[in-house]
Amino acid sequence: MRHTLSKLLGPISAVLVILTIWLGLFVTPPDVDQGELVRLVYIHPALAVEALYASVGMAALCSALYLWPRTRSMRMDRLAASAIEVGVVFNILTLVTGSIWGRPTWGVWWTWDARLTSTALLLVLSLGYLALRRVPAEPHVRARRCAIAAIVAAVNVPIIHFSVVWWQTLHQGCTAICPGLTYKIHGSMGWTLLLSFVAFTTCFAWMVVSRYRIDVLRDSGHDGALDDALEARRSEGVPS
Amino acid sequence: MLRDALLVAGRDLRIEARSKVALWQVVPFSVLAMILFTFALGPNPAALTVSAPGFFWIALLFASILATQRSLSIEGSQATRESTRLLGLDPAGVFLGKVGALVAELVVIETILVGGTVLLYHVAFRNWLLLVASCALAAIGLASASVLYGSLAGGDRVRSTLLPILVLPVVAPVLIAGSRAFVAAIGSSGDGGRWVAVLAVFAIVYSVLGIVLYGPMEEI
Amino acid sequence: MLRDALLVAGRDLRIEARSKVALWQVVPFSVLAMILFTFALGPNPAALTVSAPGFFWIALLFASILATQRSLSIEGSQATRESTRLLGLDPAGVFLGKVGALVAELVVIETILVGGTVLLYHVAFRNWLLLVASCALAAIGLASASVLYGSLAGGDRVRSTLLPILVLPVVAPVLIAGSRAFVAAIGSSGDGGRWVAVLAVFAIVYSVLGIVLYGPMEEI
Amino acid sequence: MASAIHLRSAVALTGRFPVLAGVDLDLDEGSVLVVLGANGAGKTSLLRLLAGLLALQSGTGEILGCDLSSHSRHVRRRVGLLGHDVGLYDELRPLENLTFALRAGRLDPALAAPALERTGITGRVAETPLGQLSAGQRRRVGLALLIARRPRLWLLDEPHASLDAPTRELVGELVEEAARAGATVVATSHEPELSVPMADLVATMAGGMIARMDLGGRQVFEGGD
Amino acid sequence: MASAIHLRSAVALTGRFPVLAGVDLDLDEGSVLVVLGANGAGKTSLLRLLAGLLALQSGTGEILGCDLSSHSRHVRRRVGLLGHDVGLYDELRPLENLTFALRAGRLDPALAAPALERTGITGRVAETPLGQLSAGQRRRVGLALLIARRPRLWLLDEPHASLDAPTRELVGELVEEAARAGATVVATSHEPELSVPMADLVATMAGGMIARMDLGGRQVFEGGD
Ligand code: HEM
Ligand SMILES: Nc1ncnc2c1ncn2[C@@H]1O[C@H](COP(=O)(O)OP(=O)(O)OP(=O)(O)O)[C@@H](O)[C@H]1O
Ligand SMILES: Nc1ncnc2c1ncn2[C@@H]1O[C@H](COP(=O)(O)OP(=O)(O)OP(=O)(O)O)[C@@H](O)[C@H]1O
Ligand SMILES: [Mg+2]
Ligand SMILES: [Mg+2]
Repeated sequence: MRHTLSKLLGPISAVLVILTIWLGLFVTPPDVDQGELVRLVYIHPALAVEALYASVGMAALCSALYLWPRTRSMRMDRLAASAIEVGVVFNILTLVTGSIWGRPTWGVWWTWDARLTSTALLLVLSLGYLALRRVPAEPHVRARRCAIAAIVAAVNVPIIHFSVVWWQTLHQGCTAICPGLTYKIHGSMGWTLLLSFVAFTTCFAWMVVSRYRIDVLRDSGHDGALDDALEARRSEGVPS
Repeated sequence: MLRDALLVAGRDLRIEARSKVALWQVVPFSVLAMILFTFALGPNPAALTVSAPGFFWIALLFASILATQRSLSIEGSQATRESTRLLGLDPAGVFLGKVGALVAELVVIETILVGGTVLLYHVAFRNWLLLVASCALAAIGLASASVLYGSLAGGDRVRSTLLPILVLPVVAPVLIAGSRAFVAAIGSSGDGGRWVAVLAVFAIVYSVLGIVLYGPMEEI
Repeated sequence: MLRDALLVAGRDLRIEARSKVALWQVVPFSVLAMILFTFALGPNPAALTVSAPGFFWIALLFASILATQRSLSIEGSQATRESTRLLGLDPAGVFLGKVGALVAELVVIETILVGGTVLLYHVAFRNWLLLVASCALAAIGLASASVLYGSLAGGDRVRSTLLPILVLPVVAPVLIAGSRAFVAAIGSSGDGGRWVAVLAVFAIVYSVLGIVLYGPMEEI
Repeated sequence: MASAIHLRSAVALTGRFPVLAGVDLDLDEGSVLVVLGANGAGKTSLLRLLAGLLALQSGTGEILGCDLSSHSRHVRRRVGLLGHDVGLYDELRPLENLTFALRAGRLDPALAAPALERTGITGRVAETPLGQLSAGQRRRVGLALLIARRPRLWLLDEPHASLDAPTRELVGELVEEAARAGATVVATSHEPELSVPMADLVATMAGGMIARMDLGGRQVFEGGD
Repeated sequence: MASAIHLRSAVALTGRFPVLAGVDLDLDEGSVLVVLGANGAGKTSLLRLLAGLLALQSGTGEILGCDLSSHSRHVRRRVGLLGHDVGLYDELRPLENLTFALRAGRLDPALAAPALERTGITGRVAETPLGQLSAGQRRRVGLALLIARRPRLWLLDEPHASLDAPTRELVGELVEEAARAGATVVATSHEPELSVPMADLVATMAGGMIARMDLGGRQVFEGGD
């Protein structure tokens, strides 16, 4: 059952995304003051939310579950890793789409708006996690370390967010607009916006699942490989 | 737990007292960093006084990273880490002990940096209470976060490069809150209390996280 | 000498290719540093653009220190250093080799930092030639100085804290000249050539110093 | 006698490599096991597994009644390990090192001095930071720590290596004493002529497994009288 | 025969401590010297002095015709040292390590493979980064490097330590070969029964000096036939 579901996830998300794009590009009207650019609203926010909340939240959850002795299993470790990895992709996409949006709207690629800054910080945080994963260590040790790192990162996200928001809003001479509140949403736009969130969430889920799958396959390949390795190791004893 | 903490703190401080690394290397570094920043801005005093608080805190951040490097390299080699684990110390105690020792060193560094800010950047602090409070809380927060995260980074060789990228994003809030609190302490704005609160939250969150998570980390 | 240099550079780059430390740890760090600096200033574009050049160079300095840490920790343990000395490599060659490998890494970091400055700090470079020249020369100068001084700093454990305080004062000129050259490259002042000259002198002096002094340093 | 070590088809990995490929081992408390085997056979890995420093990938393990996978911390507290590299603090003097370790284990720090005395770490050497001592002197300090801690399970990785003649004999005595006092000893060795006489059992490892078990000199000797 | 080692009242310090307190030593090329002595007697320090890694505080020293104080670089290039800790690169594989060392010494990299072959570093082990090898395997690689480099002066610090039986015999063969080929060998040891037979001369160190000199097994043997 779970299998078939995760199998369906791919096609579903594909369809939804395509639908979103179609609606976004051809059905919904351009915005009065933002023009065609507004169509980015069907991609960017959804991406951003996945990057910010979905990935970190999921990673933290799985990590906590890993550290909890009852639910400890390599599955959780893998899931957390996949979540962060996909999250990095979404994060970068958020930055890119955001910048593309920002260039015409703000006249700059980047501004020190609170949200932008915390997104960037989160990206570095996730990169740190991935760097930690690369440090060679025994599987359990690495899983534990990374679980802790992920939890710390998750706890840190709100702290960063609020401090950055206050820092930014409290500081004079900040020119950055708070995006999203600048225009009213027409009916069709509302639906499409909603759809976009659903679409990218499924997309995110699908990517995580398949990333996880790849990992499992690799390691199950390695389980097969483990038996071979055990054989090889044992045969080292036999004097040749 | 507490006696283990004292034991570990004692060990770290004794080793520091013998090698004087923090004193002879980390402190000069932090002062040096402050000077470099002035170079970066180029010669205009106005800009300097504006960004003085920020520079203080960046210098502190980098200095704290060096201090952590050193404090963790006490159990740098794999063999040392393992045999320390065989001693059956309470992980929470180990964490608190290392944090304690590190806080002590950071406080020294902060004092000198404050002096530096006053002398080099011509900053006059009005609200000293605010200053002291934020420094103290920041020291605790920085120490906890770095020890917790730094211990993840494994052996000396890896850590020297991995630690900064791991810890710096985590302690970014300290930088922000700290500099804002300083701006308040200098007197140009009045919302210092709120930023001290941020620092306090940070300190509490990470010391608790450390006490809780250090155990699992010690396991294999 | 040259074939020794190539040999050593090959070894260092292979080890880097295997461990990818520079890629995964140093590069993110440099970007991170840029973000942190803006926190110091607060998000006020005007001030930012003014001090952007300086920040670029400070970030580069710190990044180069991390890169050096890593590059030197290849001969981290006393035993490794000694047995490497027993191989009868030409010291000048060893120096050039390590510098070469380090320069390669630094250039990558610089490229990314330049990108960062343009995107994050909204700096528009007019004079790209100036930019490239100063970056290249700075890379050589930084690498030479850090390798020369870093090798003085001894084993891993000591170095991680000793290196910064040794190297930073030495490379302060790079910071100054570099930032001035950038200011020129941005176009707000016209004396870029002079600062590039400073960088060139620095690079030459320290590579020569290294080639000359690395031998005696290897002696006991 | 109670069982000190109980391993069933224990597999352990470092990275992806199975350093231990299914080890079965049973040892009673108070007995001495010597582990022989070629380089890379898995001796050190076995000791690290027994010390709770290496995770059990599959199979079961019980040390001094504690399960290896679930209670590794209890295991670690009860064992003493003398590895290829004694993991002590280079900056601290031998005495300071031992005192710290004893305090950590809630033992009497006064035990440190006599232990060092016994391994001949006295006078100037006792005053020198560990990092500056010679290879053999460092191992002696490691040995002294075991004497002072009196763990219930001694894990000795090539205890004779880089020790001089008198200290080599001391190793034999210490093992015998520990065993008589009811502790269990597992020692790897490349010098059968020194190690086998002090053993009840001799295990020969090969390819990450225990290839064969023989009786050691100690057993025979006791059978002798 | 030409003199390989010529030390007169050689004194060497580490920190303020005189690890070598006046060593007199003469050794001809092609002969084998085994150095015995208690822990901390100064054996390792002597080897490091001979390798040009430890500065001569006072006294004179000449190695293979090069003066120790003025030409230590020439000395270093000509000697091969197997220390307590083989200083090779943990990230590189055995073969890569040897190839690098050989290239550095302007020798033929092709010498690496057979040398590793001889010390039994083959198959999977040859493909594993050095840092993950077992203690003995690492020392084998160090040995292989000596085989490949064929230095004129071999300095072996406890060559038998942590090697398994077959490799221990190999050490003896290698020393004999080297000596026959005209190289000079100085080996420290805590295992007289293994080391004395392969020695022309046996020096016993104590307190940073050579306390006594005896003839070794090799000499006697050659006298024998
Ligand atoms: C690099 C530039 C940008 C980044 C990193 C960025 C990042 C983000 C993030 C993280 C969110 C989710 C915030 C949350 O849900 O708490 C978000 C939402 C949003 N962003 Fe951006 N953004 C960027 C540029 C822009 C620009 C230029 C616009 C339009 C002018 C824009 C419009 C929006 C809108 C409409 C939302 C969703 C509604 C909302 O949450 O307020 N963003 N962005
Ligand atoms: N990551 C790895 N990849 C490949 N092989 C590995 C890895 N880690 C360890 N090994 C191998 O596992 C074995 C480790 O065994 P161990 O260190 O226990 O040997 P040992 O019996 O103690 O040998 P020695 O007598 O030399 O001490 C070695 O053969 C080593 O090559
Ligand atoms: N800085 C120092 N301060 C005091 N003593 C020192 C210092 N450095 C070295 N020593 C002493 O010098 C001696 C070093 O001798 P060395 O390492 O050559 O011994 P060794 O003969 O190799 O011993 P082993 O058989 O254990 O290898 C040791 O006794 C050590 O305690
Ligand atoms: Mg071993
Ligand atoms: Mg020695």
